[in-house]
Amino acid sequence: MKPLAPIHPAPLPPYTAIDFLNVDSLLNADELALRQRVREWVDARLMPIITECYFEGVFPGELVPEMAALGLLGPTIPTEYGGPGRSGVAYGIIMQELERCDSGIRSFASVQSSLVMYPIWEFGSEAQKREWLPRLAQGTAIGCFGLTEPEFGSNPAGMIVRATESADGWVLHGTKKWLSNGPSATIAIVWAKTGDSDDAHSIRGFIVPTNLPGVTVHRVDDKHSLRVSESSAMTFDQVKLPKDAILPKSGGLKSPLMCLTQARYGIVWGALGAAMACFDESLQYAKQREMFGKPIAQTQLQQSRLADMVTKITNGQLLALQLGRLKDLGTMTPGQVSLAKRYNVDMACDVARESRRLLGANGILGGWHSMRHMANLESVYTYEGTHDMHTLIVGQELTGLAAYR
Amino acid sequence: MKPLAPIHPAPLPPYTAIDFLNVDSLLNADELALRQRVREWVDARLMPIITECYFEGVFPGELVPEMAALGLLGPTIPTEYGGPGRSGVAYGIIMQELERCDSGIRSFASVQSSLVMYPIWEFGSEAQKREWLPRLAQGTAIGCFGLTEPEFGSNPAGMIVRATESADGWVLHGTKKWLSNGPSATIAIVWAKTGDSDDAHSIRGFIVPTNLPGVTVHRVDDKHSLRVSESSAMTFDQVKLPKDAILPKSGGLKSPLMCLTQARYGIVWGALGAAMACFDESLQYAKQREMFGKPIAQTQLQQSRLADMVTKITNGQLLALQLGRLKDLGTMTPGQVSLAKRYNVDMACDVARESRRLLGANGILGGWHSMRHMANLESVYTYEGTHDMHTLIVGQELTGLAAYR
Amino acid sequence: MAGSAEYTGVDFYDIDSLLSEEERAVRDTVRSWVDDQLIPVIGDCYIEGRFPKQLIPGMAELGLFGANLPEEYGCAGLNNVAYGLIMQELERGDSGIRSFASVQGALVMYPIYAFGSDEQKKYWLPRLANGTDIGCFGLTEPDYGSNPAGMITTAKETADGWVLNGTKMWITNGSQATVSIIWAKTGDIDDASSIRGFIVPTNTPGFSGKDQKGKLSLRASDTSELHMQDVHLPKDAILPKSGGIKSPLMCLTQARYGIAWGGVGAAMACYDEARRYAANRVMFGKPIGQTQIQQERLANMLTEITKAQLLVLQLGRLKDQGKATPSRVSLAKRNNVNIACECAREARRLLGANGILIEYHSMRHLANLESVYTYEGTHDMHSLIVGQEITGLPAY
Amino acid sequence: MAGSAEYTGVDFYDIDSLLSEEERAVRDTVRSWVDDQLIPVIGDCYIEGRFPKQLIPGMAELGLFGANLPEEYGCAGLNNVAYGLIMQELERGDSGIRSFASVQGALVMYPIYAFGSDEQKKYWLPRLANGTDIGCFGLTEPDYGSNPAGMITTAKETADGWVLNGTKMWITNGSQATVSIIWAKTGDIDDASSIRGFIVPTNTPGFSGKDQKGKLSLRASDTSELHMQDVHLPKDAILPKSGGIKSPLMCLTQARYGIAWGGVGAAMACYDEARRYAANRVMFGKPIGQTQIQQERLANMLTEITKAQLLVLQLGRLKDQGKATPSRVSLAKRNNVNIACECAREARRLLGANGILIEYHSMRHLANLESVYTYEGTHDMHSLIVGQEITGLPAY
Repeated sequence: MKPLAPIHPAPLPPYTAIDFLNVDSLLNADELALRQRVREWVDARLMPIITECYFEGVFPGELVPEMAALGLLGPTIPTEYGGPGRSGVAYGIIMQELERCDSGIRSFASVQSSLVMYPIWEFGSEAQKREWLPRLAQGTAIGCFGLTEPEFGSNPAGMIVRATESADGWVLHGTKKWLSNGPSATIAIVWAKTGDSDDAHSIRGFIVPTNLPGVTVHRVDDKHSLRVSESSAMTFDQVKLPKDAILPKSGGLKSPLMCLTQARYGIVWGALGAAMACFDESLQYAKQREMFGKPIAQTQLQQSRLADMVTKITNGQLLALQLGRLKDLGTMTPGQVSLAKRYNVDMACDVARESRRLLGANGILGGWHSMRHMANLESVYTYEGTHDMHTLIVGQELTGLAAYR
Repeated sequence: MKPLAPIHPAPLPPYTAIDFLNVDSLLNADELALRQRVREWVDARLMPIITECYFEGVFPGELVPEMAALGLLGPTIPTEYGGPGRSGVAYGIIMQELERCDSGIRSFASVQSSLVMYPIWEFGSEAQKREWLPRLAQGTAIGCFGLTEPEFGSNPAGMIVRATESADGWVLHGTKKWLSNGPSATIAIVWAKTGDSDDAHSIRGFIVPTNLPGVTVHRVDDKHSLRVSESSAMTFDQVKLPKDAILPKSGGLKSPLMCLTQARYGIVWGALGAAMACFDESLQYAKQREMFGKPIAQTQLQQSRLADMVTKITNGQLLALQLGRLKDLGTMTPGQVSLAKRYNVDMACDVARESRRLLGANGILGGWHSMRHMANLESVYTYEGTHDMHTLIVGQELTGLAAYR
Repeated sequence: MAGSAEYTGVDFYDIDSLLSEEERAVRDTVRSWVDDQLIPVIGDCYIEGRFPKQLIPGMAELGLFGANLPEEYGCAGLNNVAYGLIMQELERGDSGIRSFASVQGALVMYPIYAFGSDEQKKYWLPRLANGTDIGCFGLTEPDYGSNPAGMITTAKETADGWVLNGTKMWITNGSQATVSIIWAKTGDIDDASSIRGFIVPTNTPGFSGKDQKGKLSLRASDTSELHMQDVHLPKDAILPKSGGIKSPLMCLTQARYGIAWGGVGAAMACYDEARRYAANRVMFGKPIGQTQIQQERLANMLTEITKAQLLVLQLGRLKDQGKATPSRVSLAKRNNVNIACECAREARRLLGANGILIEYHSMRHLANLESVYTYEGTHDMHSLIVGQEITGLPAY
Repeated sequence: MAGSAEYTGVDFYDIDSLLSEEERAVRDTVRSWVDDQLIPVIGDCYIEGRFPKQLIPGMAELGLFGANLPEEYGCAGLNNVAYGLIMQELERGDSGIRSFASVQGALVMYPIYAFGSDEQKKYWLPRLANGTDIGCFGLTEPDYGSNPAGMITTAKETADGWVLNGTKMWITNGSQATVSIIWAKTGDIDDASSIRGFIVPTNTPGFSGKDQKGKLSLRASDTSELHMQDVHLPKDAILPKSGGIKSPLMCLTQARYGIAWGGVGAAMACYDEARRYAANRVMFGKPIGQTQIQQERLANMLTEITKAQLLVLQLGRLKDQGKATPSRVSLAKRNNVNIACECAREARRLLGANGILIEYHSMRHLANLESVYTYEGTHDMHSLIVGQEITGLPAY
């Protein structure tokens, strides 16, 4: 969009994270300390530039080294592979704080951590792990994830991208869509069928350096949403890959779905951060903004808005934390992740919209954050499994019956 | 309502309590054992008769001794005063299981425990505690709570019932409304102004035996809701009370509001039980009921219903438990209780209605439980602080500004 | 405090100006009949679970049964808007009473009129119009709610007539009806095209009805199960022009049309009660009607009622032009019953604790409307009927 | 894939049959102009944040400015339904374009017509109608959004005219306007009855406008701040018949009326796009339009659009009879913008990931409608205006 004249920042007090039901009492000291560190970094480095980045549609790549230094990339990867080796809850907290600023920033970290480092960690050979995980953790390599195709969104099993085995390796051919981080990516994790076009079991993952001949990245810029995230499509024209490009332990659609489960888990926390940012903004505004001789915070209609928002956020906080504890216990199921992704993102969409509305006319200006979150969250509502798909995943878990078709 | 021909019970498997996010993993063995005991008693003794009781509008008083034996009356009262001395979470679990059957049964226990035994425990003299708490815990005495007046519902501070000090005690005069348990009550805890009619600080609590001259109980039977709960109004015509009828440590509106906070806490858990009962009923029905050659559980619209219900219930479970933990830590605030009462009851109303609708035409028959819960919950939505009042209590806590007026 | 004293309806958008003299007159006549005859007794009837039989002659006298059928058959011969206004006003009183009139008119008289022989019309329509006979409609079966084409009730042709066997469920008026319209398969059990309608006097040997007890909704209306064991009927019991599932569905379209109007009436009753209560109930020193939260409630109700009024009025005009297609009727039934459910619930809540007492009407409507939400095509089925019309694709 | 190829509007209830020949003709003319002129450029304009100035002459030629004002002043002299249909079709394209026309017609031409002298009308109305002059409306101030009576802009009378001082905010067309209607207090700062309207050429010394940058909504429309420092005006700059806050509120009622129609247009655009997409997008081997969840989405949208159409049509007929009271207009503005927001959001979601791309329209409408939800009286303010009408009690 049009570059901005100097933005008038919202004249509000510093961010105070709502915690109506004292959920912090369930976090340990390390988790609270980590959150504080990330929050301060976001306040200092991201908040001042985010609106400008959003309007101009640029990702602040210059901050990646700092993110890496803070251990925000691949937080759960063990130290021996260059990661900080943190818990699932800690990972969630990082996502929450990043998305408090912007969903696009959180998306960058989600993709790098859950969709690139995780599959290498989970399905990769020792050599692949040693080669890539440290560089990805340091941010000297950026990754992207190629699963979705133009005609296969909610139904990745139908993918038509093929990897054909050749004498000296593999030949990759086809088009992938909606790859976040694509334009800056050093490597892409690409999922392709190695067998018949209708054989989903033959789906395998490949590590594809983006500088190989035949790989073309197409930026997607005309977006109403996630404008600081670099979206792209990628075409692979008979791309020759070495034998060891394949992720040896990957096999079938299950493998990429396992990655999505990781990413969705991060979204559960991230959406919470966005909702908390919006709530804080509108609460502070409501207390300051006077109309008819009193703060609008003193009117019943605005208090109803605020009470609904804080209730939804409190629900989201308890959901995310319980899910995180289950993840760290190793009992978290995909259906549980679907329930939480579905609720927290939907909740955040509603909170952002109501917050935007409480801000009145000011709410449409870039200096305020709620409407940017509202627009971003529409993408989050749809990606990593649409709201409706998660409805049917939960429904299937409850009833034992599939209703996708 | 019209006595029933033999009821056709819903041909469904036994109750299975939904726990989608493994919230049980946060409960300890005692809590789980207690819940199991109460659940089995409810299945054995209450479920078989509840529909008949509902239609005939009678409270199953014959079961009170069993409830007492199970320790369901005044669960948090210490053993030295005849109570089981349980935790706040245990108290909540009891309310959840009772309301899984019927809100009216839970209301009976709420009133006895939170609105009668609690104020005697909190504001009573040692003599009053020794005299009444054991009998109330054993169910040999039944209590009711007189705060609301015909013209003063959400605004109890405006009450006009007066207690005038006399040479040898007090003279109580006026009318109270919406006293649950009134018709069976041995005593009423009555709140009255001892000073000027506009002096809310002069509000004190009194223990009033219902057999005193001048006390008249008026049953309220023509109800669409809570038909197994005995509602009543009570008039006090120059009732003479001894000096020691007053609760010595009570003072000001704060005292009855403290009682309401206890009752609301129980409702948070109770509503959850009602919602879980409805969800279980409609889930089982959806799996059994075939239409167009497949179970309706396999249609997208019914799976959406079920996914929405299970999400709301999971939120309610986490809210109730976190609130209970805070209560046992002694940090629970009235605003936190308001948030949870407001959400859980509203949630339960929605779950009951959607469940009723999933049941189709069968859903209006007495043999099914969802519509009875749906009707009951409309009272719960309103009593112990209407939904709107809790909106404004939470709003005031967030903004520091009162918007009642 | 029942809030219906001098009830004057709801008309925020001067919709009266779109009604003819006659339409308004019909509406006002029924409205005062409801005030005088129905409102005073409905509370007791509801609690006691009985239909106010004594009101049938009065309804007949006003010509409320099959009011949109021709005068030559003893009917009022009104247009469909006037007919709709009758349903609106009856349901303002109680959904059970409106259901009674819907069944008599749209599900019994209409099929005789549409599919019957001249003899059948000449004999039955006047007797049903003047209340001498009470009818019921036997289509739904225990296992075939949303899918009536699956019915298993059979009519076997014999030398001298027909023999019916089967069970019908959710039959309004079933226990008090003197005649019933029964739909049965005359051919193979999986041949929906063999479905035909039959006029069955309820005193025919082998025919029995049993009330469904223990309802939490529509308590002022009788709902029954009908059992038919070797019920022998004369040849002329069949509705000659009926054929296939299309015939009973045409009846349902008639009934749904009336329900769409009825929903408006129930919503109006709740809104009216809530508005009066809000103006009189004082809390914190002022009427609760002066608080923002209650004003928003009332504004939402009024908005939904106004839109629902315009919806059924346009549908009625289209019906008089023969353009009220089934999916158009589905859209209005789905919307108007749904908004009525919302208005009843919000009104009940505005009434606070008093809202659960019988002397107030909103919670009775709330309970009734749950049946209306489900019967004559559930809300979800109408979503899919409209959805199919939009997309051309079935998703049942 | 923009989904607007051969756009044919939405009319499930044969509402066309309620429109006159002329009304349909006006509607169809504007509809094809939008298809030919606006749709092809709106995406770029939106992203680049500029108003498509080049379209102004074409709009003027079609007579879209002040279309409901008399022909003697160079206007189209259409009735209010035709005027509403123009707004509907313009907003089907983009809320920013409709806003431009609303401001020119309802907020600049209308006050000159209603409160101006013959000279003012004769001079200004033709120039505004043919687009020679572009107008803006200066009422809102930074601290007086929902409460304009609190304004602090002043107009002091001098020997030879008036001196204006103050700041106005949220002024659509502000930066490109050649003339503005400024509302100011001529008496004490707390005397709302002293509010008068003034015609202020924007090139008058001391008058300056500045665009508000960085909008996330209505990006194809200019929004500005106006600053007035000792702006000297001749005696005849005042609108002689204006007086008190009532005058600007009368203008807002005109604008809100048009917005109520505009909301229908935006909702139709989103529904149309979603319906086409659902029919073409195949997932799991069949169109997503064949799934129950998407059909329910579409059925809900169609229902809300149909009701909103009937609402504004009746409101338009009432307006032509002089019966479109402010609270009736509030009800329609509140409802129609709200349902448009819902339709835009649901359509965006049905479109999946593609829905965030500029080539699709629903998310642009979604963002635009958030401004429309707030301006010309926020949704909440209209709740309280209708609430006051219902209860007779103010709760602001």
